[in-house]
Amino acid sequence: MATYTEYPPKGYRVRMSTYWWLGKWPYLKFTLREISSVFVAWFVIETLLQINALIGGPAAYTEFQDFFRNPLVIALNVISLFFVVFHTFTWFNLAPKAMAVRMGGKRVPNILISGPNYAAWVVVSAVLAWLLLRG
Amino acid sequence: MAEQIAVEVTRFSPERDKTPSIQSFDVPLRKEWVVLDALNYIKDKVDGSLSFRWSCRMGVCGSCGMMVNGEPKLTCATFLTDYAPGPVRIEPLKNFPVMRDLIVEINDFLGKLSKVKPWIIRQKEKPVTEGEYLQTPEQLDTYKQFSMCINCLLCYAACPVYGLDPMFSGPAALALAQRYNMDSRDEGKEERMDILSQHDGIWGCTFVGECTQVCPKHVDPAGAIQQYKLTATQEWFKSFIMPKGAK
Amino acid sequence: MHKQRSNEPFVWLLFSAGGVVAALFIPIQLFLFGVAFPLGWLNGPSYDTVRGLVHGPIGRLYLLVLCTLPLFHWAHRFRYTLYDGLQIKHLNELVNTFCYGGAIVGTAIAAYLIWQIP
Amino acid sequence: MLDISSHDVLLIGGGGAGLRAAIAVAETNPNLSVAVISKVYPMRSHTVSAEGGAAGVIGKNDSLDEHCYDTISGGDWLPDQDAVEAFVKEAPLELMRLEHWGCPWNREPDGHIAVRPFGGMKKERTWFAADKTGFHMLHTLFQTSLKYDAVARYDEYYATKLLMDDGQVQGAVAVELSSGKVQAITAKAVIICTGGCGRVFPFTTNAAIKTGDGMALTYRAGAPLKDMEFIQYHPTGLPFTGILITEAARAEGGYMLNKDGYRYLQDYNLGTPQPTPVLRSMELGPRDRLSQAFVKEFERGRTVEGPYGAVVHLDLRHLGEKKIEAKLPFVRELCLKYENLDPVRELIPVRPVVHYVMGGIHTDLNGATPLQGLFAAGEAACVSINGANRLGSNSLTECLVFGARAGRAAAEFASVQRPPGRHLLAQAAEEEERLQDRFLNKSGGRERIATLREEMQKTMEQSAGIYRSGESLQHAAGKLRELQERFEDIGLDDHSRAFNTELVAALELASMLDVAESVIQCALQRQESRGAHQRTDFPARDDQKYLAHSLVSRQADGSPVVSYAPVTITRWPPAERVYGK
Ligand SMILES: Cc1cc2nc3c(=O)[nH]c(=O)nc-3n(C[C@H](O)[C@H](O)[C@H](O)COP(=O)(O)OP(=O)(O)OC[C@H]3O[C@@H](n4cnc5c(N)ncnc54)[C@H](O)[C@@H]3O)c2cc1C
Ligand code: SF4
Ligand code: F3S
Ligand code: FES
Repeated sequence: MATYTEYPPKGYRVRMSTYWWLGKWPYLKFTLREISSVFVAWFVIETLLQINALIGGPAAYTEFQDFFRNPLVIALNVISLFFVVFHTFTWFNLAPKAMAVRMGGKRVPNILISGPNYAAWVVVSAVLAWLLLRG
Repeated sequence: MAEQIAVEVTRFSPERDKTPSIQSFDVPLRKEWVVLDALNYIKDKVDGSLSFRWSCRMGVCGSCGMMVNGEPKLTCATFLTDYAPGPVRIEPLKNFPVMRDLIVEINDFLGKLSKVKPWIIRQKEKPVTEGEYLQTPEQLDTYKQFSMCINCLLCYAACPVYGLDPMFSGPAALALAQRYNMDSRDEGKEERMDILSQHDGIWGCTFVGECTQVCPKHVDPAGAIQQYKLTATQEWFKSFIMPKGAK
Repeated sequence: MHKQRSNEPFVWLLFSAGGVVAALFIPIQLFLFGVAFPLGWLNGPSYDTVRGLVHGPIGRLYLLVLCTLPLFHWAHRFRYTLYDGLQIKHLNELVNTFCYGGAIVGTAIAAYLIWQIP
Repeated sequence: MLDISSHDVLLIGGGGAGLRAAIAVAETNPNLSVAVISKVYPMRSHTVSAEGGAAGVIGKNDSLDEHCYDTISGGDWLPDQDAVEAFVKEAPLELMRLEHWGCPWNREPDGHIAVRPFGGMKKERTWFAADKTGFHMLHTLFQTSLKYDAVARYDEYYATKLLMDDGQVQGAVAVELSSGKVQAITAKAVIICTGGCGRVFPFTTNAAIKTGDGMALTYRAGAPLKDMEFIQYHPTGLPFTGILITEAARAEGGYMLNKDGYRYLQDYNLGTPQPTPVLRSMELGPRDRLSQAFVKEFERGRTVEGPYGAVVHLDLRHLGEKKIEAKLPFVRELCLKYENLDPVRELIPVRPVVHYVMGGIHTDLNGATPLQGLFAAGEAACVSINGANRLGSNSLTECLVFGARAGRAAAEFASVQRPPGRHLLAQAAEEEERLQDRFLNKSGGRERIATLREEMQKTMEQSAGIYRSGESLQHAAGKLRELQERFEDIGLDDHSRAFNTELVAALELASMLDVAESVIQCALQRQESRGAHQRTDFPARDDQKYLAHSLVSRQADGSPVVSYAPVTITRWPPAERVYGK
């Protein structure tokens, strides 16, 4: 065990700036990634509102569509879309880091983990789009 | 006269100064010089009181980490010409208390390192006369990357979570814990888990990922920590399924 | 037994699961409902189509997953964003209550609404 | 400002030898308190730079006797053969112990330890962890040492003096660098593991901390240094930086080429070139012979003129990228980083570079010095197993074997000693005053540390390089005396206490000057050529007069005096060194 004394004059500690996340692009990117969760939550709220309208019957549902046509809401949703897609990309790109999959004694290259994720994304999106656009 | 480059270094003496200041020196700009050569030039020729740590000057002892133009770098492996025409700014590693000029206090890290038990833990030691614990190259490969850490602490300087919360165990200590966890000879995962799955351990990390970006030895602490989160989660559920007496 | 081990693994798992759900399912739906349909680029589904999709057990389950897991994803991330961005780790309890509490309330609302779908 | 603390065993130095010794003490007698002083954090010690590997017999077709023979003939019959036998016997056990502690040794596909060939070794017996062997060994030792509560560390403390009581060593005075506080650390036994002194020369693979402090401390305390004239040049250093390209590069099959692309070693009695490496032949000859061949090539005008003097080439291209990545990744990393070239496709320029000191503090087989209570191990010590030329990969193992031996011996010694007296404090106070008067509080000194250091290094390179002569050594002796005098007039820019690295530089310079003088005196007195000591005026080995260890002691006036002690010969009578046959 180290025997350190309190003797040396205490070092000078620099406090982190409140705006540290603006200091460097990677930090900003990280912060944007984290902020994307707010837009995820916003989507959930929208969905809940929509379900609520659905419960109200066809008239209420049609009326509710006006909410989506409000320019402010459209603007907000465009921004949300940007963040949510950003979330998807960062999520899939980071997935291989968290999973060290080994096969035949070698670590599976990153692309083999993120690749299927992207493929799944495309398939899921296509199926959902097909379901909603059928008629 | 040879080309020059302005090198701005942090000066701080706890005996004299309240806050650090910046001092600029003109240093010859030589093709083969690393930033550390510039600092040694200043110390030898201009101002012998400039203080900084270094030793191996081949990127393996881990003592010469500093901020170079805001990025954590090994100064013995960072070329001066990359910053021409200058000025280039050399500061002490971020997120640590500054003790003197470019020297920071790192005992905090050593404490954290000891805490994660970075040594092989065995239920029963086998006598050396009985030979080695067999370990295939594949088994070696699972932890080798995490064993490459030179304790240079660049990752701590890059990690905002550590900057905000000095209690956080931090990337290198956690990566080294994972190094032993993954070692086929080790039987200490349980013991370490109790320490690592505290709030200050792996869960403090929000996967900023900069630790991995700045690591000069490609240790990938960010990966080590996320992988550990996965294991810890599995263990947590296991302890629910087989609560009593489960190993 | 393990003493003093935190419940982080549990919330982390919810966070991760929510992250996967959000990454896979949300972009296309947000694009269609939030942008493409309102702007008239594409024709949105009718009330009956939508109801047809979600009134069965699979549809309801899908909606439940779609709403709850991403909420926990948000709760976990937002909690750390508040810690780091605003440097308010000392308000730990308050932040936790707000975030995870919010997600739990959201889950209850979602369950209730989904139950009500005709 | 003076502080005192006390322990049972004190280690000065936290490198491979120091940490091994510390653990040995803790394991020998868990009741003993052990302290480790190190001027850098232990895991920064120079052991961290060692690349190639550590020797220990493990292969089925190998034998202890062969390792003994290689070591003894490699050392030109100067090693003590009883020491070599003990060393070779314990080597595999120590390396195995490190395996049990977690060292990531390279493995065979079946999980057993893998070994590689090395210079001067007839069999493959060098254990390795890629080409970062020292790094992995040191970190394994350091991390393992954290396990022992009995081990107290004084990180970033600089030892300046040994505490003596009636001819017995009882601790040391050290400066806590962070604060400048002077501390007396008393102990019943002291082990010096401060490493080598390569920094006495200008062009060296050695880290900044290798300034021979422990040798100087001992020498000043009155114990002799042994065989100091034997300084090893490693044949393959990168020009300008002096960064080492490990011998493993040649062991894996690299060629040494002169300016005509010719494998010139065949002209120096080192065998005939084969496409794949042959043990104890050509590129796998011993370091002294390879470095000497370089000088001869230079004299014949067959080296390549580079911006930093003459070089030859190390050619790894035929090994292919896959092998280089698997076995020599660090070599590639260093070349890319510092020379901006890729050894997969390009030739590496190299030249001989000061690498290791065979000599050191005179000890017996258990690391005991002639001073009661003082032990030494590692590169700082001379047991001796290296004789006139160390074989690559013997010294990491030496740190383990003799570190452990010294640790056990010191633990036993300490167990039966009475605790040191409080009056040692007076000596510490005296030392504190000296540091203040001579350096910290002194004003008006006219000499700069860097100037004296550069002059010393130049002198050493010119007169005690690969080839020496009586004339050049005589000149160096005079020059060093002059530098010693000028050192009295040294002036510091830095008078503060907290982390005064300039004070450290001054103290290190003082150590180096003492060590340099001892090297020159030993070299001057030894009128023969043996191993790494090549006199142009006495080109032959002279077993009649010089089959003996030089012992250099400090006289009252500070000047060195040399005497001789016999070499222990057990089973291998002196013979001619033959390579390539
Ligand atoms: C580049 C390079 C590559 C090498 N490769 C190999 C190899 O492949 N195989 C091999 O067998 N050998 C190799 N060697 C040699 C080997 O590495 C060294 O001989 C060995 O590591 C020395 O270890 P040590 O414990 O004696 O000293 P070091 O590791 O040098 O440790 C010295 C310790 O003493 C401390 N210290 C010094 N002075 C003081 C003081 N005044 N106060 C307090 N503390 C002090 C230091 O802080 C340090 O902790 C290599 C050497 C070099 C330079
Ligand atoms: S993980 Fe990398 S950056 Fe961090 S201390 Fe280790 S080597 Fe340095
Ligand atoms: S930068 Fe910090 S937050 Fe985690 S991924 Fe690295 S430790
Ligand atoms: S000086 Fe050793 S890592 Fe830079």
